[in-house]
Amino acid sequence: MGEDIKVQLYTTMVRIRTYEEAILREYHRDKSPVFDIGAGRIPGEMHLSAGQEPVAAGLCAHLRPDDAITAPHRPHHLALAHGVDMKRMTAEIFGRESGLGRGKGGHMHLFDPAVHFGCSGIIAQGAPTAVGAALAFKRQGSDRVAVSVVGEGAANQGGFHESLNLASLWRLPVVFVIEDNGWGISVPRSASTSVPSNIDRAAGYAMPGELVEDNSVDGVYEAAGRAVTRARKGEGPTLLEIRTIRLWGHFEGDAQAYRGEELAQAQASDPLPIYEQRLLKDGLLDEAAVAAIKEQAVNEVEDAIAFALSSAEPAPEEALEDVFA
Amino acid sequence: MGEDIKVQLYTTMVRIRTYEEAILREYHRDKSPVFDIGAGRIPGEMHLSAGQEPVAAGLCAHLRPDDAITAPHRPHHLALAHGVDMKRMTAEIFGRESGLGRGKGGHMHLFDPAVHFGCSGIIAQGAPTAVGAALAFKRQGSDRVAVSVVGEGAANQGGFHESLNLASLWRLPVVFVIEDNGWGISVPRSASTSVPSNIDRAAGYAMPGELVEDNSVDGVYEAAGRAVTRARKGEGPTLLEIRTIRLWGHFEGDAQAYRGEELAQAQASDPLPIYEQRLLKDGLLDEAAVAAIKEQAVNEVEDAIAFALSSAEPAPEEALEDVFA
Amino acid sequence: MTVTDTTTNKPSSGVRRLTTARAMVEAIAQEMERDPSVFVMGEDVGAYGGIFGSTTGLLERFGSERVMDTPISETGFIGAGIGAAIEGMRPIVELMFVDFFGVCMDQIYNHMAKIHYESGGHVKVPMVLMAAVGGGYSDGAQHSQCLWGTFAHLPGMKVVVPSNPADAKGLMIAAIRDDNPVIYLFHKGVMGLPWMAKNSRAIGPVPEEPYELPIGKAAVVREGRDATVVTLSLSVHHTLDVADELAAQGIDVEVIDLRSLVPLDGETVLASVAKTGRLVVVDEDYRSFGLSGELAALIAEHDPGMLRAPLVRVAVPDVPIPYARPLERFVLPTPERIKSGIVSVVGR
Amino acid sequence: MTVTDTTTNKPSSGVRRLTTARAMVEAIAQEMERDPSVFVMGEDVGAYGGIFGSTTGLLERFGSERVMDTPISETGFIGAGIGAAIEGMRPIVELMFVDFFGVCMDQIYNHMAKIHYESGGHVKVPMVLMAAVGGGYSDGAQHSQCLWGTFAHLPGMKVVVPSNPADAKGLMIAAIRDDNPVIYLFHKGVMGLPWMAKNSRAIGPVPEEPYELPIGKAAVVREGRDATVVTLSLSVHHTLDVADELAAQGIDVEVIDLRSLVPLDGETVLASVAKTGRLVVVDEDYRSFGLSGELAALIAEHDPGMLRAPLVRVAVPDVPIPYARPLERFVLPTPERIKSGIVSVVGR
Ligand SMILES: Cc1ncc(C[n+]2csc(CCOP(=O)(O)OP(=O)(O)O)c2C)c(N)n1
Ligand SMILES: Cc1ncc(C[n+]2csc(CCOP(=O)(O)OP(=O)(O)O)c2C)c(N)n1
Ligand SMILES: [Mg+2]
Ligand SMILES: [Mg+2]
Repeated sequence: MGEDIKVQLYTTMVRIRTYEEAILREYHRDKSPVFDIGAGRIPGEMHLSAGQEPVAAGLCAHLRPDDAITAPHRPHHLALAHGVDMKRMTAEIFGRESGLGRGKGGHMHLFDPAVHFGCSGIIAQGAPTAVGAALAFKRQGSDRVAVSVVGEGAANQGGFHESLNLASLWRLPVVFVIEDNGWGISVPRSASTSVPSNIDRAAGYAMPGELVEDNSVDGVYEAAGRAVTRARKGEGPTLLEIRTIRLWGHFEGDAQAYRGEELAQAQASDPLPIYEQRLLKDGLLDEAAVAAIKEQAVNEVEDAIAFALSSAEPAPEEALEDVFA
Repeated sequence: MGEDIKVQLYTTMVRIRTYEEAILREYHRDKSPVFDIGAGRIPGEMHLSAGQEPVAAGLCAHLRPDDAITAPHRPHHLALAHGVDMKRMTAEIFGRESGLGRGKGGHMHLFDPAVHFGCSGIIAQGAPTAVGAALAFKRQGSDRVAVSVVGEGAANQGGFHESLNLASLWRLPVVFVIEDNGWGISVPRSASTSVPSNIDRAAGYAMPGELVEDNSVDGVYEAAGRAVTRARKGEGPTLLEIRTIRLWGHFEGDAQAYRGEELAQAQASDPLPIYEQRLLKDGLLDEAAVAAIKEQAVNEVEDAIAFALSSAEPAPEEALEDVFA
Repeated sequence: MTVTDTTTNKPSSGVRRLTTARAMVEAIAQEMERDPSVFVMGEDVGAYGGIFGSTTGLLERFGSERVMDTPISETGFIGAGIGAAIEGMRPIVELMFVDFFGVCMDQIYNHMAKIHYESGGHVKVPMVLMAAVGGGYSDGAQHSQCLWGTFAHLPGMKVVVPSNPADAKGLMIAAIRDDNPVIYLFHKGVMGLPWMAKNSRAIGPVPEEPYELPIGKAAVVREGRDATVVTLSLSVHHTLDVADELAAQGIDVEVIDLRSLVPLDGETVLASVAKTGRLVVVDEDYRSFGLSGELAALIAEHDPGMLRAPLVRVAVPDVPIPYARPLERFVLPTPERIKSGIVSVVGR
Repeated sequence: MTVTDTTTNKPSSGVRRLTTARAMVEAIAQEMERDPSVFVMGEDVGAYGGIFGSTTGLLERFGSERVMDTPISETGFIGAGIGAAIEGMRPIVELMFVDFFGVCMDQIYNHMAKIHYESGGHVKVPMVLMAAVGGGYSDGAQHSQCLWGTFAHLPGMKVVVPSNPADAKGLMIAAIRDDNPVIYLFHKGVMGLPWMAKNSRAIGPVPEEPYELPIGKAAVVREGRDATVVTLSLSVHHTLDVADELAAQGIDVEVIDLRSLVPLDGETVLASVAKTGRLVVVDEDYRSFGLSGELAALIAEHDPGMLRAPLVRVAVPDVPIPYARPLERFVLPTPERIKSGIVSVVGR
């Protein structure tokens, strides 16, 4: 694993975190003193990915823009790491005409065909779509790969299992990634999953499974590299589980009373400062480089927000368009 | 395993086979020379269980009438072995007023609350119901057990996996039985299932799995005994897979062109004559006893058919009843 | 998003007022006290108290054996509810958003709703399946639907849709006691949630003792001569607001809150339309092949001449619910759309 | 249950006649020849040839890469169809019986039907989802439904329902070429299967060359003055038989075969009812909250005065489909029920 890569992974993580912090700020901006989910510049549910940056950064470093990825309801980190246009994505989140979905989708429904990115607010239901993308890639004779990312809660949804079986049976180029942040809203893994890790399920589909236990981006990078390579070589699917953390609430507004002690622990293991310290210590970065990376991220993110805010809202009647092609 | 039990298992298998042969006869009776699925005394799809008697006999020998069982679209062997009233079941299959469902259900929808038997024509969808019955039994403080039986094709349906996970998580008294007859209609196991045996999936739900490879009723009896005992003792669910054979078509009218060689092999391994020979050789039965058992079965079955035929058809307007309690 | 205590208040009059969410919880709790076979199951119904507050406080009161958090396995746990109901329990199962019905519909419509019939009436499935419905807060195409027409089209389940706290309590108790499967759909906008724009009628007087409201009886919530508006759920409140406004302009609107789609109280609708001769259906579900059509057929079968003006439908115009606020407002039955619907039906 | 060769025959006139099943297969095969991105996927579509003959012979001709048997994982493989469609393929996916929609509805209505909209039109999902519908041969409550109303209620998918061989071919080709998701529902009773009671019109002339029938145009299959019957699928044939019979009694019936529910050809219906003033809807789906309601609303919105007699609905009376023959016949729209519906609407 080269030094450049580490800086690149760090940069991606900073970019994601900077984005999520900005969206957090914009989301709550017009929602105080009283939190009203439907109010403000960004209305609706908002699932942010702070703490899960290592998954997106480590995974997407191996993907090409022509590889497909289906993300879950918590999609921003994956979208950004896979190269979704930040401006148009932000405009979508702000519900603007210039958004990826011309304001029709919203934050759970980001589609960018340029990089074959999609997501869904329905748990685990992106997995079959990734299988289908992989089927198309195989039939088309390409070496493109499809990735399905879901949470550990989602791994108990039947459609996920069907997808694992299909991908294995048809030896498709799919990488299944489970972001195990320990929670499905308020339900801890122990109350949702009958095995210690979903990797225990890989054998049930005759596919390799690999667990990354420490939410380290290097660990994700290496495991994902093996999985993507297998897929690209036509050797079939892999199941990866990454033990990660949900730094914030399930969605914004979630008081998280159910979390107790674990919340402080999670916050203490924020992967971003940990990785930053590592790279500083290893001499791959110095304070100036860190500052520059952060500044660049802030600029890009604030530009994207400015772009969104300067874009027009869709005209109401446009609601009637795009039902059929 | 006692000698009495073996004779009892044999008797159950004979009773089932006799029944299926009689239904086969009655089903085709008015469907020749031209096969019309909707014609005759017994119209509709007909999925018969010949060859799978060892599963029902070996399993149900451990069940009490207050244990619940959910069967799939191929339910007769399980219904009979679990003690469903043969007369009323037959009347249902003939669409009569005296049937279990007053003619509303038909052969895929046999419900006998007296022995907590139910079935469904939708693949794998009996599994969740069995989990729920087990949940009720546990909450009610009883030692009753619930059994879910599905085919190996059904084991690739998402709801089946959800059920395994729930039962394990909640440590419920469920026995999951997969009747692996090698075929889901025309699709062989190799084209539906990414692992050599579904038992490879048990570990994915932290439950014991046991494979009975030879379609022997003794093997089923012993494995099922262990599973039912575990469940009854509150030690949680078990997954059993029985390699069995489908002697006839998927449903009646299926020409089975897709089966090729395998069909003759299957017919050569009919479990009934094999077991009969064994018991004769071991001296547990003699020819007279065999004849008596068969005669009794024939009498019971023909009585049931006579009962059905002598029962009235439901009045048409009864179609409007029983939607709501 | 926890319902706080500010949602209960006793105004000086002494009448106790609850939010719809609290009224539902009270109904469930009273039935759980009365009948040990009643239990609750669903995603985040325990410590979280239900994403929309429908089970808040129940875990603390009844423990985790009777208030069970589930994995995200709707086919599994709704099926488990059916199995438990068959074996003597009375489960209340929550499907968090009705929009998720697609991952578990087989259990709902092929099993929950049909087993009683297929068994010739010998097996009962006494179960409540509750789910949140509705939009208006930019939750997008997969979290904003009503879909009651979908359930009402398929036989074997009752479909109950309360609009206010008192109805919510009485209908919940009736649903729990009913020997049939009941789909109970509560609109997020009538729950009185502290974190969502509140409707003024989302909090209201609720009797303390348990009581049943018969399933299948619509309520004439406002009498009027000039036009009948048949509606349900959150739209009842928008319609009442609009009716007040129009009264000032001399338009006298009768408003019917259906309260259930199955059974459908056709008599109450017909009696009203016989009087007014004009019908507006306000329906937050998709427009076509749904409630508004069924009401049109009810009238056309009875006497097409009853309608002295063309039917007006104020519904979601057969598009997925869009995210951006101006788009979503355009497709929802807002007060503005209801108003212009009524104005056009009375022809003034 | 294999379709045999007796189902193709060239009568002396030289016009080639096919069963509906063969017409569908021919359409699929011609499109597969033309466009390498078209492929077929589903349970038993390969060696078996489709339980209802909708894919017979395709495996032999195109191989197992383009005619794929699947596990019994409808969510998985329908979702895979969606993913493949997004990535440039044109899948034809078979759901064996429409009755199974409940195990995969989320993929159908929340994904297949909504992705184009959510993406602001940037992502296309050109896919055909075909399924067998209908009863009449005692297959019970879970294998006899039509359910087209369920799909038509939910936005984003076209819903096509052919009634005869020539339409089946033209609509299939149009569906495959359509850039939108199309639900294609074929009634078992119109397929011309050798093992099921045959309808005389299940075999008919079909042009050999590929052709498209525009989706959304109803056909007036019989002109008449006294009453309009709007129907689709197998019921078209029953209705035509009844119409012939009634003609002898001096009742002149106009029969409309809708051919698709989405888009719904309201113009053709309105034009006919404007002429006859009487409407019977014959619908093998459940009666309430479905097609018959939608047609009633169409008229009531346009001009309620068009109907000179009450609407008559001949549909499944909101009960699950029972198994026993007398029960099933009682709930299906049989010729007898259609006849008495028409007689009552014309008031003779
Ligand atoms: C089928 C379905 N069921 C339930 C939900 C509601 N829901 C949204 S997110 C969520 C928890 C998901 O947990 P997990 O998969 O672990 O992802 P995380 O939120 O932790 O990233 C639930 C239950 C849904 N969106 N879809
Ligand atoms: C959800 C669903 N999909 C498809 C079917 C159609 N179908 C009925 S039986 C069957 C094959 C079942 O195979 P298996 O589970 O192995 O049971 P077997 O018939 O071999 O006993 C199929 C595909 C169905 N009934 N339900
Ligand atoms: Mg999680
Ligand atoms: Mg099988």
